[in-house]
Amino acid sequence: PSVPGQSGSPSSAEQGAPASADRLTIGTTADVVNYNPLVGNSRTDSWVTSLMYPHLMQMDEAGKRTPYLATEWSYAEDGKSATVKLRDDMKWSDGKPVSADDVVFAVTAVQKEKFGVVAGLITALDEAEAVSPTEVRFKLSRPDGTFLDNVGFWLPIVPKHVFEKAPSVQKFANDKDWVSAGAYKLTKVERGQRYIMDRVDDFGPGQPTVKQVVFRVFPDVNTEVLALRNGEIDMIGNVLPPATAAELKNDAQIKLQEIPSLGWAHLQYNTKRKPLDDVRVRQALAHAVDYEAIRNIALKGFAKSSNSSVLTPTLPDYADPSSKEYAFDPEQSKKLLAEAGQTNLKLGMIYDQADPNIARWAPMVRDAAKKAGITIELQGLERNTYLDKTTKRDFDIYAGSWAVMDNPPANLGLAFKSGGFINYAQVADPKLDDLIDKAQRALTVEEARTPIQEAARIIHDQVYDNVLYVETFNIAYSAKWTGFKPMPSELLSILNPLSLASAKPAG
Amino acid sequence: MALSPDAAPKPLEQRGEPVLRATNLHKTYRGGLLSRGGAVRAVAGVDLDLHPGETLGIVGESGCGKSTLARMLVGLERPDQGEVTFRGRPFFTRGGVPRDIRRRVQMVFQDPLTSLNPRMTVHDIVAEPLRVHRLAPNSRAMRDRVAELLTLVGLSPDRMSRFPYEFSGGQRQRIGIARALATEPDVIVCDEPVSALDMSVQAQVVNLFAELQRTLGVALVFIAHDLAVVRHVSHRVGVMYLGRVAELGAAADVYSAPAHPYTMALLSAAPVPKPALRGRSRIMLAGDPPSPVAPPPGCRFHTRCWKATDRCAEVEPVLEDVSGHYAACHYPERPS
Amino acid sequence: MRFIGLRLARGLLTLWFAVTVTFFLVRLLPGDPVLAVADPNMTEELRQKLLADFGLDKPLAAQYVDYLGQLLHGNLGMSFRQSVPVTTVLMERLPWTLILTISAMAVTIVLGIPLGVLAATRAKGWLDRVIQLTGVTAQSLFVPSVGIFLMYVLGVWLGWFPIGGAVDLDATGIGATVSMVHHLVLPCLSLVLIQLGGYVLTMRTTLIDALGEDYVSLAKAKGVRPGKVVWKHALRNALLPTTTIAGLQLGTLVGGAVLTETIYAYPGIGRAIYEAVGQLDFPVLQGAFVLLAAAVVVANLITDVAYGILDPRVRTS
Amino acid sequence: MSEPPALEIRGLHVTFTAQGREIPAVRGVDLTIERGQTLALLGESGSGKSVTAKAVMGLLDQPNAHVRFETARLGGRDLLTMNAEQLRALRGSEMTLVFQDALSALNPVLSIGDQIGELYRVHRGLSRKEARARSIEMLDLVGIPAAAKRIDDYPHQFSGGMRQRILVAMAVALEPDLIIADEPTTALDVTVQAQILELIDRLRRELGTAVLLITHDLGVAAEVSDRIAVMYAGRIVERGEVGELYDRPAHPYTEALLAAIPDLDSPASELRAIPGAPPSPAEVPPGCSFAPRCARASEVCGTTRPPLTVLPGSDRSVACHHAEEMLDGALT
Amino acid sequence: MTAIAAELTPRARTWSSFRRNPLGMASAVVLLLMLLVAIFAPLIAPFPEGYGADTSQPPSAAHWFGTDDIGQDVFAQVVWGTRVSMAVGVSASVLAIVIGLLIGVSAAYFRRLDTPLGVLVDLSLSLPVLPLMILVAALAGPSVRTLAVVIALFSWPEVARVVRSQALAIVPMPFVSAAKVVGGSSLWIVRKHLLPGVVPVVGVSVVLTTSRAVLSEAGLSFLGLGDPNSWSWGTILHKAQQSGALASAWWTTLFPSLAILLLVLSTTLLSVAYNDARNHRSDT
Ligand SMILES: Nc1ncnc2c1ncn2[C@@H]1O[C@H](COP(=O)(O)OP(=O)(O)OP(=O)(O)O)[C@@H](O)[C@H]1O
Ligand SMILES: Nc1ncnc2c1ncn2[C@@H]1O[C@H](COP(=O)(O)OP(=O)(O)OP(=O)(O)O)[C@@H](O)[C@H]1O
Ligand SMILES: [Mg+2]
Ligand SMILES: [Mg+2]
Repeated sequence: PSVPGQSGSPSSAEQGAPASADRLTIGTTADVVNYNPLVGNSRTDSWVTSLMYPHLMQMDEAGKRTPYLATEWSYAEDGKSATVKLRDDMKWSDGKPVSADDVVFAVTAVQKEKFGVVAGLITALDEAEAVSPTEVRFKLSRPDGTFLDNVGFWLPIVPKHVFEKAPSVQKFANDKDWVSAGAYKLTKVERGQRYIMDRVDDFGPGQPTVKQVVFRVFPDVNTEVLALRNGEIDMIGNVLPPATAAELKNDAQIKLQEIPSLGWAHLQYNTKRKPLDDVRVRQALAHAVDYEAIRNIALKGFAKSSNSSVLTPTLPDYADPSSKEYAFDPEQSKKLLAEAGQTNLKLGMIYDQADPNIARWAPMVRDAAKKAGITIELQGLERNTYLDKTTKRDFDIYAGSWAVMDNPPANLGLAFKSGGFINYAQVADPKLDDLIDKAQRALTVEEARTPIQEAARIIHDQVYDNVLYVETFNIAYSAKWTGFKPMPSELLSILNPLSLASAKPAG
Repeated sequence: MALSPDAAPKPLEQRGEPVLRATNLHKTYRGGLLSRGGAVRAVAGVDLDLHPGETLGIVGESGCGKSTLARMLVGLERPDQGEVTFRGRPFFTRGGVPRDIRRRVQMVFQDPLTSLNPRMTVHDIVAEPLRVHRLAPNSRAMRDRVAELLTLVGLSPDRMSRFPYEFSGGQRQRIGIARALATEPDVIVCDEPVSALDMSVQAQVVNLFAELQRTLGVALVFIAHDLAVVRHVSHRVGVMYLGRVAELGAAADVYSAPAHPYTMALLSAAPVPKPALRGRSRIMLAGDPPSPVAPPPGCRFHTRCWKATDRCAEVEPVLEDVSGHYAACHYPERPS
Repeated sequence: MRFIGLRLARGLLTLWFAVTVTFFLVRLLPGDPVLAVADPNMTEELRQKLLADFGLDKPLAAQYVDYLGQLLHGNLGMSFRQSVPVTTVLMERLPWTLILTISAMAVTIVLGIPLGVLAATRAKGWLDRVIQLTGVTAQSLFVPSVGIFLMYVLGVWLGWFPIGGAVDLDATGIGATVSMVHHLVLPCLSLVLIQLGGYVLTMRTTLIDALGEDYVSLAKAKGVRPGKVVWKHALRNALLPTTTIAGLQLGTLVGGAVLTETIYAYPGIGRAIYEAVGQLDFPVLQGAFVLLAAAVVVANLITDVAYGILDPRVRTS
Repeated sequence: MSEPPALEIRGLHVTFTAQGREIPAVRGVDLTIERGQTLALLGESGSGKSVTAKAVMGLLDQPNAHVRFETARLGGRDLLTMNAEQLRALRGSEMTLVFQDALSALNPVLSIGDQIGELYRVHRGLSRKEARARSIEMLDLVGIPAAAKRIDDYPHQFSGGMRQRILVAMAVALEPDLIIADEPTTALDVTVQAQILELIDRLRRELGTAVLLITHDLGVAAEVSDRIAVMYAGRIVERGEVGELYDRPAHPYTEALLAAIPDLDSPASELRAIPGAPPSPAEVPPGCSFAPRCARASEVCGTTRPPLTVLPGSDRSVACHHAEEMLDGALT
Repeated sequence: MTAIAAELTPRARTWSSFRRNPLGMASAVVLLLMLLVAIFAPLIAPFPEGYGADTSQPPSAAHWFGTDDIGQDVFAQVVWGTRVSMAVGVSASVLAIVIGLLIGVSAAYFRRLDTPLGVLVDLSLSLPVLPLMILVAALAGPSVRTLAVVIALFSWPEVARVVRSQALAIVPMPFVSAAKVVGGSSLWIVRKHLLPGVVPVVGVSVVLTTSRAVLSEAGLSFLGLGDPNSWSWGTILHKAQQSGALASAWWTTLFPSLAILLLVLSTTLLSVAYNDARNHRSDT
């Protein structure tokens, strides 16, 4: 913690004047861009707003939904409606209770104005209504077993009486006089420097230990690490680059928390482009990647194999143990290419240069492919160009990663159904579409498992997606702290509201 | 003394057709868009004739517009008003100065070093006009011609591949003269060609000019501030003051019987290298020459003139015949 | 009068030029600004609506005219991403940038002048060479490397200075000022290092030239003490070119400290620009450039005033 | 009785090093100026006149200049035994300098009052106010109109002639023993030049100061000086009383110079030019420096340098092997 | 005159006083060495690609400059980085100089163009360069060519200013008037008199613009706008920055930084020495 006069003698910090519960300082590399939780989508946005605005549900380590504002939830028999019961002990900071009206307001605003992450996930929603102050009913146009999970986890609940005054909820900046209901309230902002959040004493689910959480902005991760080592911050919110994690592992002052990813890193082949429309070519490419090396060298071992399956081990409910990773086998690759009648295959690969991991392994993909006689030209792009090319499907090979794929039926729908929003590979496979639809209609995991595993197998065999690894994230914090509750994904990690609420000084 | 102030300027001399004639030349320098300060009236109404084979000397104090006049006479500067003609043909046409006139009117500059490009050899410098006007069919002929020109000005041709800084001041000025002669001009305008030279070398160059004129018959405009030098080389002399000609006439007349008070002051102030003449009575002018930015009204010399009357401050005198030569003064000195 | 008018016209021209150049550059940026705001999962209809909201559906020329019109009213528009006025976004950053640049400039000048004098008065001696070499070396340093080095040594090892940031959270009153200075030292030092060489070298050459002038000889011939010859007679003349450089630098430094601000986590304008590029936040980007252009104009005016104070030839005509 | 001369210099040598080469710019110059007298140092460009002046003033303090005197006395005081501080105290008060180009010699950023007043403040320790009052007096003395009003003006606000007057004012302000005027009028028009020379001469008469007037203009030297010293290639080749020297030059160089001047009264068709050019100071021929251009040069001139010797029966000195012949020739 | 003829030519004088400046000579030697390294990079070290088993190793006999976090040899990266960094530097500066020369000379010679061009140069000089470079680099996409063009695009005004002021000193020279009197056209004068006259300052400009270009390249690469397919010093630093190893794996930072320092330092010293040598006034 930075206290005047103390920063001058970090030795005192190092020799471990024990952390006080007064303040937890967290480093982040970016500013809050937008305080409107329905709009803001950067990491810092999510961290800050998720401490301020409750969601219906949280997630446990295995990705399963746990109660937060909602206490119970269920679908009707026919799957055409869903009900959520709310707890009654949460209050907005201006004293008004958090009620079903707020939930209805939030979801309706998103549905009407169609913005943010949530809009794409609630296409099945017809109408939401408050049955009572503590109960919401969602009417659905079709059975959708992913609806509650999605809305429950992703939708921030905002105070209707504040947000409804804005002509457009989406344009509402929400940049001052915040009315919030989370474990912490935002009290002071010094842009470019820090965000100060104070504990809410009568927070329904239980009072947090730490009085104050401060997010400090460090645009450069190197500086951030120095600040952590110097005791100026207690935690680095963003994921450490693997090399740094390996380095910090030996530092007794610092603890690393491993966090599984809910997403995966992958290569996608544009199936609408010749010769990538030929499955043999895609398979050849899949055999021309040295998966082990990427995981061990580029990620320093902080990655797991997903056995080339889109059902990752992070979600054990869905994972398919029978899936096998493509072997790195240039000879096989050559053979497949020969079968497909391809010689001198030359392809471009786009990726976001600002993503440190991908920037690391992209050359490794290129170099491995060379062994199979495939020339891959790297197109490391500035982020916006990369996004633009991606949405326009203007690439041969796309290298990237998905951050949070927490609900396979829903996510695979977006990613692999014909016309899906993030169907970058432009997959159009009627059989796959059917299977995913079936899984989405299923109202329980058990019911969804079989069709979704079948779909994953097709994706594997057809190489609609070449999953490279599931990253193990490392979050670093000072050994002076303890009590964090890790959750999967870098978005939640140990920075989720429940974790911060339970953090406390060690010893 | 009863001259009407509005008497029209008469033609200065009728000795056949002049090679170069300047009528009513005006030049005002205005500051650029972003600079401050007023407009400098460098030349304000000058008429001159130059006859074939003669030397016209121009004297005057610094800043009186001698160089500006010279630059207009060779077409380096376009007059704001008035005209320069070469054998009756106007200098400035819409397409610039016609090439053949360009060839016929050349110039020698004051500073022999800066008027020669330090990065060019003597050969290249002297050959530049030949190249520009394509006067030599091939490089051999060019070399021969350059050698000829160098010999003409008294330089040894075998040093033509040297650079200007390897020559002394007098020699550099000879190179400049050789360049001016390259196009076989009818007129050479010399702007203070000897002022930058050492006194021991000055005479060499003055002699060279005299000789060239004798042998080549070229007409010279010879500008200098040294009265003695001008007297030495000129047939006729013009005295300039603040952008105007104060007096103009045959050298002998102007020097022996100056009509304009300024000419008298100038002659009297010039130091004479004769200690014996030290005690002589001299005319000491008061004050400094006025600024050309704001020249005095009326006669420009009236602020320093001991003869000045109210009339001088109001009416600008024009050049008028005063016993054989011309002076712009309301009260010219006439030989008694 | 005419002169002041010209200066003002020139200032306006500078502003207009910067605005125009950046306006079109910004609009040429690849990528879809709407995409940066909303999810990729949006319908075309929604996209069009957003474009219209941002005023991006009109032809470029119309957008440009609109922008200039708004600018005349002092309106820099609304940030796409933050839904707040651009002025708000920038005004939070500007003070820090000013603190950083002005302090760096001040320190540079205060150090640069004596060092330049020292080098010039001992021209070609060993001290001169040491000063020159040091200046040039400092100027050739790569900011991020130096930044990390300084923070590691002076921050982590020795613990003298904090790592990054601009001021401590709990500092109040005089403590806040102390803390600000404390945080300022390292980034300021970095900037000083890379600028100092330029000043010292210019100072040195102009002073050497000035020392060779006749008026310096005359001062010596009048029996003026050697120190006074340098400080009173030569220095003021030599300061003129240095003033020009300082003016140019002050103007561009405001936006030029991107690397320094990044590595030292200093909340300045340069960093905001870099972020706005990443977020395709056109209004913020453009607003920032307007601000920088204004900074240049102001710096030019300051230079003019300084010139007037130093050079009576300017003052009295 | 015999008052010490205002300035007495013997054996002045100045050598510069540039590009690793030695340039002997001044090679053994002797000068003596009596009080109230004007000595004109004549010579063409590069002959070492300014260097001599600067050496006397002690302004050649740059590392590449090597200055050596055998004797240097100012009004009887031995300059060679003085330390730097004592010498500095003499500069500006006992010996002063008037530069050629007044615009570059005046500091453009300091007011005239400041620059003149500095003298009183440095040497007399006067207050700012007193110094200012005295400065105004000096401006009045040299004929600047409305001196009190113009005292705070800057150099660029004055005309060329006025600037030169200001330089003269600074030179005479503290009534020095010696004024060195290095081509004080070359940049000026003849009409203004006459004024300035007149001014210097008047002040010399009134204050009894000695003047070392450096010029390359034979006319100027003839107009104002009592004695003349002619320099050629770093040496004095002839020295004597002005009238005598102009009438009967004893050195061929002097003679040639005088002959090369066009005469207003007799515009002869041909000037008598001196062939060749002065030698570069870096490479002076052995023997007499003028020998390569001299019509009278004999073999001895090319090998043996003629020393500066006093002509018998006069106070003239000349450095020429053929001086006797010359004078004889002039007589006949 | 023999005495005068024996004087050194300006060029010889410049050279002789340059030779006696140890810093200048040392800089020239360093630059030459770097140039050789750039040219013969393939002979010195293999192109750094693939990955190695020894990751993040400090300098050793096997890896003089250590290895980075995927086990590539930093020495090889720096060697190959010399190539790209110098190529970007030189090509950017050549481009900047061509533009600057054109504009500077035109502004000085054609009076009517002077005001508009002068204003253009002044305005361009007052643009915030690095932010604009970021903008344009983002716009054009990262590649070595883009970098060179972007850097040139924002470096020419400086060159133009220097060229213009030098050319402005030449235009009023009597020898230019002489060429006009003799009949030379504008093109002739520009070609024969102005261009050769500004070449010396352009020489200095080349050196300075190159060093500035190298720093700009490093800055842009560091911010992630560099060319991912080639190694420049900025790219090495960018990768070190991305891996969070700037402070810990010091060798990945130090050596490319030193290379930048060395190049920029020696170019600057070279131009200072050259200017000093050319300015004969300073040693007479
Ligand atoms: N290009 C120019 N721009 C502005 N003013 C000029 C320019 N050329 C000359 N002048 C001004 O015009 C006036 C006349 O100048 P000019 O050079 O013709 O005088 P001059 O008689 O040749 O003087 P000098 O004896 O000093 O050479 C001067 O006041 C000068 O300052
Ligand atoms: N600082 C210096 N370094 C090297 N050489 C010098 C220096 N000052 C003067 N010289 C040389 O000394 C010689 C004499 O110079 P000086 O200035 O005394 O000549 P001058 O007689 O005053 O000529 P001018 O009439 O041109 O003023 C010249 O050749 C000059 O090149
Ligand atoms: Mg002139
Ligand atoms: Mg001199």
